[in-house]
Amino acid sequence: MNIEGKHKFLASQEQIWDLFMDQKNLEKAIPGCEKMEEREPGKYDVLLKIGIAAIKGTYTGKIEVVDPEPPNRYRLLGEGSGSPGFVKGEATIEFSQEGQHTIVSYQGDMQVGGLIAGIGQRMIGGIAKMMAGQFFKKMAKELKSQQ
Amino acid sequence: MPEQLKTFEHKKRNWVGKPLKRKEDLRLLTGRGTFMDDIRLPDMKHAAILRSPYPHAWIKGINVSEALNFPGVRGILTGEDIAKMSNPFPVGVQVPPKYYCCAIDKVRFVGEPVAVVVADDRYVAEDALDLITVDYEPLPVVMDIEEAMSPEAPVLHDNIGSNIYSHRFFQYGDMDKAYKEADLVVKGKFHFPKYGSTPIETYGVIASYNPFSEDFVIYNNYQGPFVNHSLVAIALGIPENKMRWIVPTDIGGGFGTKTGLYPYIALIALAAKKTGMTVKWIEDRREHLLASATGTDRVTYMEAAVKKDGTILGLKDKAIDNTGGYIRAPEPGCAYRSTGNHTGAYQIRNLDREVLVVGTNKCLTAPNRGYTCQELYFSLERLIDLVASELGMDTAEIRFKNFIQPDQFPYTTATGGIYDAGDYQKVFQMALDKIDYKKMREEQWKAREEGRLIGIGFSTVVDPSVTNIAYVTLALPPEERAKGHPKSGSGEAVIIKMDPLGTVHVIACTNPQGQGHDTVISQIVADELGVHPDDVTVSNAVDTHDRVFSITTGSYSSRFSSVVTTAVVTAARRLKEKMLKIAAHLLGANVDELEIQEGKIYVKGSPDKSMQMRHVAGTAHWNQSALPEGMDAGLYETCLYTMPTSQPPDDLDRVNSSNTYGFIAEAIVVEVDPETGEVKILKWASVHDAGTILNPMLLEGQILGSCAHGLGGSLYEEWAYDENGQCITASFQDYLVPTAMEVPKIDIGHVEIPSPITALGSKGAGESSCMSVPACIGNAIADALAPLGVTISELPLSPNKIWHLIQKAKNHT
Amino acid sequence: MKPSAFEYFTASTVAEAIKLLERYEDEAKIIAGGQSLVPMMNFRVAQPEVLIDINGIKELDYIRQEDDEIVIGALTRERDLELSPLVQEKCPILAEAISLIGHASIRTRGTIGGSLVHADPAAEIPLTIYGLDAKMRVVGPSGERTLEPEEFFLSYLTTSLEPLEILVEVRIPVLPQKTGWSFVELTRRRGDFYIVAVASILFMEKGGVCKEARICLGGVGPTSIRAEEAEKILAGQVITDELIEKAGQKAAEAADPESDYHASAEYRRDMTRVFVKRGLAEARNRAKGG
Amino acid sequence: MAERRRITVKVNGVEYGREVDPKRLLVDFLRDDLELIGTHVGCEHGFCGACTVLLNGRSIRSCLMFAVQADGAEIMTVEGLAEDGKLHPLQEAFQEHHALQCGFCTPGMLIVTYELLRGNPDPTEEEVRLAVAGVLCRCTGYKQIIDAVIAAAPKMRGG
Repeated sequence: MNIEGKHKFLASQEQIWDLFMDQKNLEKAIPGCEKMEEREPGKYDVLLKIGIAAIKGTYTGKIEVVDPEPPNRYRLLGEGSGSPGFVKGEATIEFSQEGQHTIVSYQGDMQVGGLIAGIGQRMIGGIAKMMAGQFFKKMAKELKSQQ
Repeated sequence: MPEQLKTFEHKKRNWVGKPLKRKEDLRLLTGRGTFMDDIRLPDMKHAAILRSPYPHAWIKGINVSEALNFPGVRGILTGEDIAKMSNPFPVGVQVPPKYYCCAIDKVRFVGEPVAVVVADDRYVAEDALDLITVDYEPLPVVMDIEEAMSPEAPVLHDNIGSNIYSHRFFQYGDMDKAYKEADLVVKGKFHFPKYGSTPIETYGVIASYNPFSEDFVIYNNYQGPFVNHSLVAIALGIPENKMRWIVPTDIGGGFGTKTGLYPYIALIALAAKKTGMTVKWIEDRREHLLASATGTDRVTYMEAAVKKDGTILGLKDKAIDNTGGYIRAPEPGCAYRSTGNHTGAYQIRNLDREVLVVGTNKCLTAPNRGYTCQELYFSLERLIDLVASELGMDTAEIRFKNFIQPDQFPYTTATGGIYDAGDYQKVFQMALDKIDYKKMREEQWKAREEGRLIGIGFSTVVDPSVTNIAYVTLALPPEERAKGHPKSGSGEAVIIKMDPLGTVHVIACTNPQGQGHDTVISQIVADELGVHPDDVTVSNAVDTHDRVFSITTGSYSSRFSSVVTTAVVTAARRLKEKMLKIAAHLLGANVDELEIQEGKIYVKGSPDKSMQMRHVAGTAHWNQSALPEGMDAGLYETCLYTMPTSQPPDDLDRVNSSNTYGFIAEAIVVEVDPETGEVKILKWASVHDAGTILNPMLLEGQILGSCAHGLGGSLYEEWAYDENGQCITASFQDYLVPTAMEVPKIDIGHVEIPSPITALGSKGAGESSCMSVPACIGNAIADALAPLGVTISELPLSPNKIWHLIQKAKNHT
Repeated sequence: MKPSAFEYFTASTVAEAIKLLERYEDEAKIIAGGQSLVPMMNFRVAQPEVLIDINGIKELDYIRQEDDEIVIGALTRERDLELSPLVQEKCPILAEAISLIGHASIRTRGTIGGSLVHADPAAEIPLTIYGLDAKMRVVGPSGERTLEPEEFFLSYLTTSLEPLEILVEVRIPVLPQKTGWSFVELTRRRGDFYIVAVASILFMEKGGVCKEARICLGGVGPTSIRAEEAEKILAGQVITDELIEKAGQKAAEAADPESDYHASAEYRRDMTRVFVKRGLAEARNRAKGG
Repeated sequence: MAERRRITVKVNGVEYGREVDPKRLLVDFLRDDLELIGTHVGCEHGFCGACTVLLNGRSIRSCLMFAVQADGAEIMTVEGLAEDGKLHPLQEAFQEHHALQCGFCTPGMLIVTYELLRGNPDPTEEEVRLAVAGVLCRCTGYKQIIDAVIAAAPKMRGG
């Protein structure tokens, strides 16, 4: 399943790059992120409690930042598994300056496996998009709080 | 006429042919049926199965300790146990994959069993499943039939080395000659979807094991025993007689899905053996829609060598079936079952076939109502329409042009099928009349001028019944077959007895799922013995310890109305013969002087010399010394009837893959909404030759149900996967079984051309329109969309799919 | 599949329910009709530790008219609304839409409040009330507030209801006589979740002129969508086929669809156009008393 | 482990008092606790309708309700249709018209069509179709069921 989107931040590309490289921010912004520990540089162990309405699932997994090209792009790998099945994703995050704004765009592929995939196909795409949106909103909030 | 065609004379009958109400209904209407889940045994525990969320992965480890300590859990079974306790299931291909009843070290489709929890109740068992952790190492997946054959594709089974389970070439007649004589060659590529039977009752098993006698008792709702009683015994490494199968009187639908080997019989048996408890497992709907069985999806390349006048000289095709992560019995039957009727209703003497059976990371397969005839006829009947449009010929005319003629029966096909009887012209004409064909075409033209898309579709197909198990051996080339033991047969057994007080009792093992066998058996016996159907009790269930059965026994391939009926008639006639001998002896007359009327045996011409049949029965049981010299006491007769036409394949790979061959003419008129792609069925005529009609009400029920099932595969149902191998139709919310709102009115007609090789002239009718409807609807929609330049080569035709086809065509022009 | 274990409490008043919510917070889930929740629990995608059953709150089961509003208790069953003469007369579009939910035996249990709070993007009730100026009364520990659909629905299965709040009532203005309306939907089978649905309302004035139009789109976004640009095309106009055609095209631009197995985003967008067109034509006929 | 609850239900006119675990589905309660096995389970997610029963006079899917929620309710299952050893006219019509084959969906079919005819003694074919559409059947293609219901209507009006 393809996922893509973009978000506009009012800050310089370097600021936004740093924002996205900072584990504390990611920890706050990743939907349902309960715990995030850096195993080695750019490699994190995460515990996610993802809940939409009554649908809740706990996933343990990894997030990995690869091929960083500061301050322009990096690739994000993620995978997690839990009782509802598993999620696995890969996205390229790109940063570009537009006036005082920085555009962060992402494009990637996501897999959802197991229970949810079998019975929830009707909404998976939309909900993935919704959660990406939540992530960027929270990042914007972090940015504000730091400005 | 080939000498195997032992012919029966068919006389007028009292009860056979009447729309008798079913005996079965009284229990089913009042909630007194006995289905699998209704069986409760003392101290029964309940199993739940952990299933793989990955389509293809190594199992690196399983941790069950937390689940084992969960209150109420009685034991857990994993692949490790399975490997120790059982063998892979045998299957008739040259290099069989190692298919165990549970994944050992690798999973190959989403939903494959990985572990079994046995607990005090199903709720607890499912709680415990959540506590088992499995460490998977995901592997690349292969989902596409044709990609599965490419050398780059990930290989599912290392011991095979490729994803090809079975591969053969066949040549019948002289295709080169056909090409030389042909004016043109018309080609098509067709993709038949993966869809299933989804009976409303899912699978179920109850197993118990006695460690001292080492006996298994296994309740299940399988449509056999068929071959699978033996195959499960081999998998469990035990003699057949150490495994008693009992099938409850009622099965909540099967339609083929319950004739595929289901691994759960072995799996739950092993769970019972390991835990030492009686274990019940009832498949839930999600499990069913992930991992039960579907028909094969098939890609077919088919081409016809034709003359300008529409004569089809020959066919060449390459068909690739997909049996998913493994292959199991009765596969690779998918590729060979329809061999004898591969050229359908037409006089086609030349044929080149290539068949392949491949594996992908999808759910496994089993017969689905019409076992691969849907796949065959979707390509053959679509191709006939493509030929017609190439030649600018009417789609009805081209069929008449190529039909086998009434005076050609019995007709031996190029591939070895022996069509017993038929009049295809008459059946098809009735279908045409029912939709008022000429007028319909005029309306279609008018409608087109108004921008409305009306289409008329036909499919005229041979409806084979009573498979001859010989066809499975075609998976091996003749020289290989010669080395092994030949296979053939189609036998079904019944016992008929008359009790000491003169009531008639039939003991059958036909394992029905609602076809009304008990009612029809009593109709037949009533005619044979001159009694009332209510005086005939039929006990029909499977118990491998006390029923007479053979390897072919079961309710599949529409066997009842041809082979079981013949067994019933034969047994009843033997019983009657014995009674007449006794009566002749007691009345001091000759057998040929006697006749039976309303339960009385008379000496012709002297009505005073007579006796009640029940007195004959009484003598046979109560006064055994009065019987003729050397005659056995009592009144019991058994017949295990097999069709003489069930012979092994010959050295040219010709085989009579079925035994009776009915005929179906489907005619459907559709209107496609050009804006939404929705399909509305305006007219539907379904005309059948099922030979002598045994019970018109029951026959109509079989046809209507099969039409709805075929409609599902045409427009609604698909076992769908995403590109990563996830099954995305695991609930009835997304797997779309048609409801009463989707199934339109259907005008059913009958032409009775009796079969000479069955006792009553009846042919099979259970699989029926499921074979013809997908092709017919495909043809109708193709005809409707023809003005837009859209061609139809795949199913199901959802509005979304049709809309995209229309857009694509628009963008081309 | 069978549901996992949960603690079960019944509330017979709203206050009791809120108390229970305060005690268990997000471990708790309220069950009304349960026709969406129980399937999710049976599949074990929902495993609430505590279930608060509000079916005993009789005070929330009513349909009545107050001035020119239809006032509906959150626990009112869909079947009662569908069959209510008051709803059929004063807000027929709601009765029509509800008759298309699942099948009768689902509507027996399903409640209007449950459907709204579940916020399924392919559900009939949330879509219908978008065009009706409906108000949702919600009650929480700190009192009461009233929300309009645009405030109430946030996204897929997500509303602005606070964790301790309960929806208690829906208030819907009575539709004036001669109002044109229609509810049309595209489904695979009767009773399935729709692929696209359109609820149209045409408020008319003298001379067959449309005073104001409401066009609500379902199945083409995280929540239902008001096609406001399309509505403007019709406002103050005598509705012609040309205007309807235009409105359909405009509405399609407002759609924000996703693809799923049954329907691609492109298909959903174009079906938005088609069903707005068809829905408006039907609504116009009704307005004419046709 | 959630505490069990005492509930009382009247099923087919008979009152039952039982202790149930809150998570127990009503259909499992009927089949396993009360041993009324006429009601069947076909999907457990509310789509097939095989488990349909009447709850206080209206049809519901007993797989989408917990037994505890039925406390104090009156339930009718397929076992409640026939009275004093005589088939209900609807059951007779089902047999006359061959409206059942395997019989697995039949309990649900009988309940939804019984509900229909009680509320609407003279339904159109479309109305019958709508009611029947609430239950999935794989055997019959529905026609013979629809015929049976239409034929049963006058008999039910009569008696």
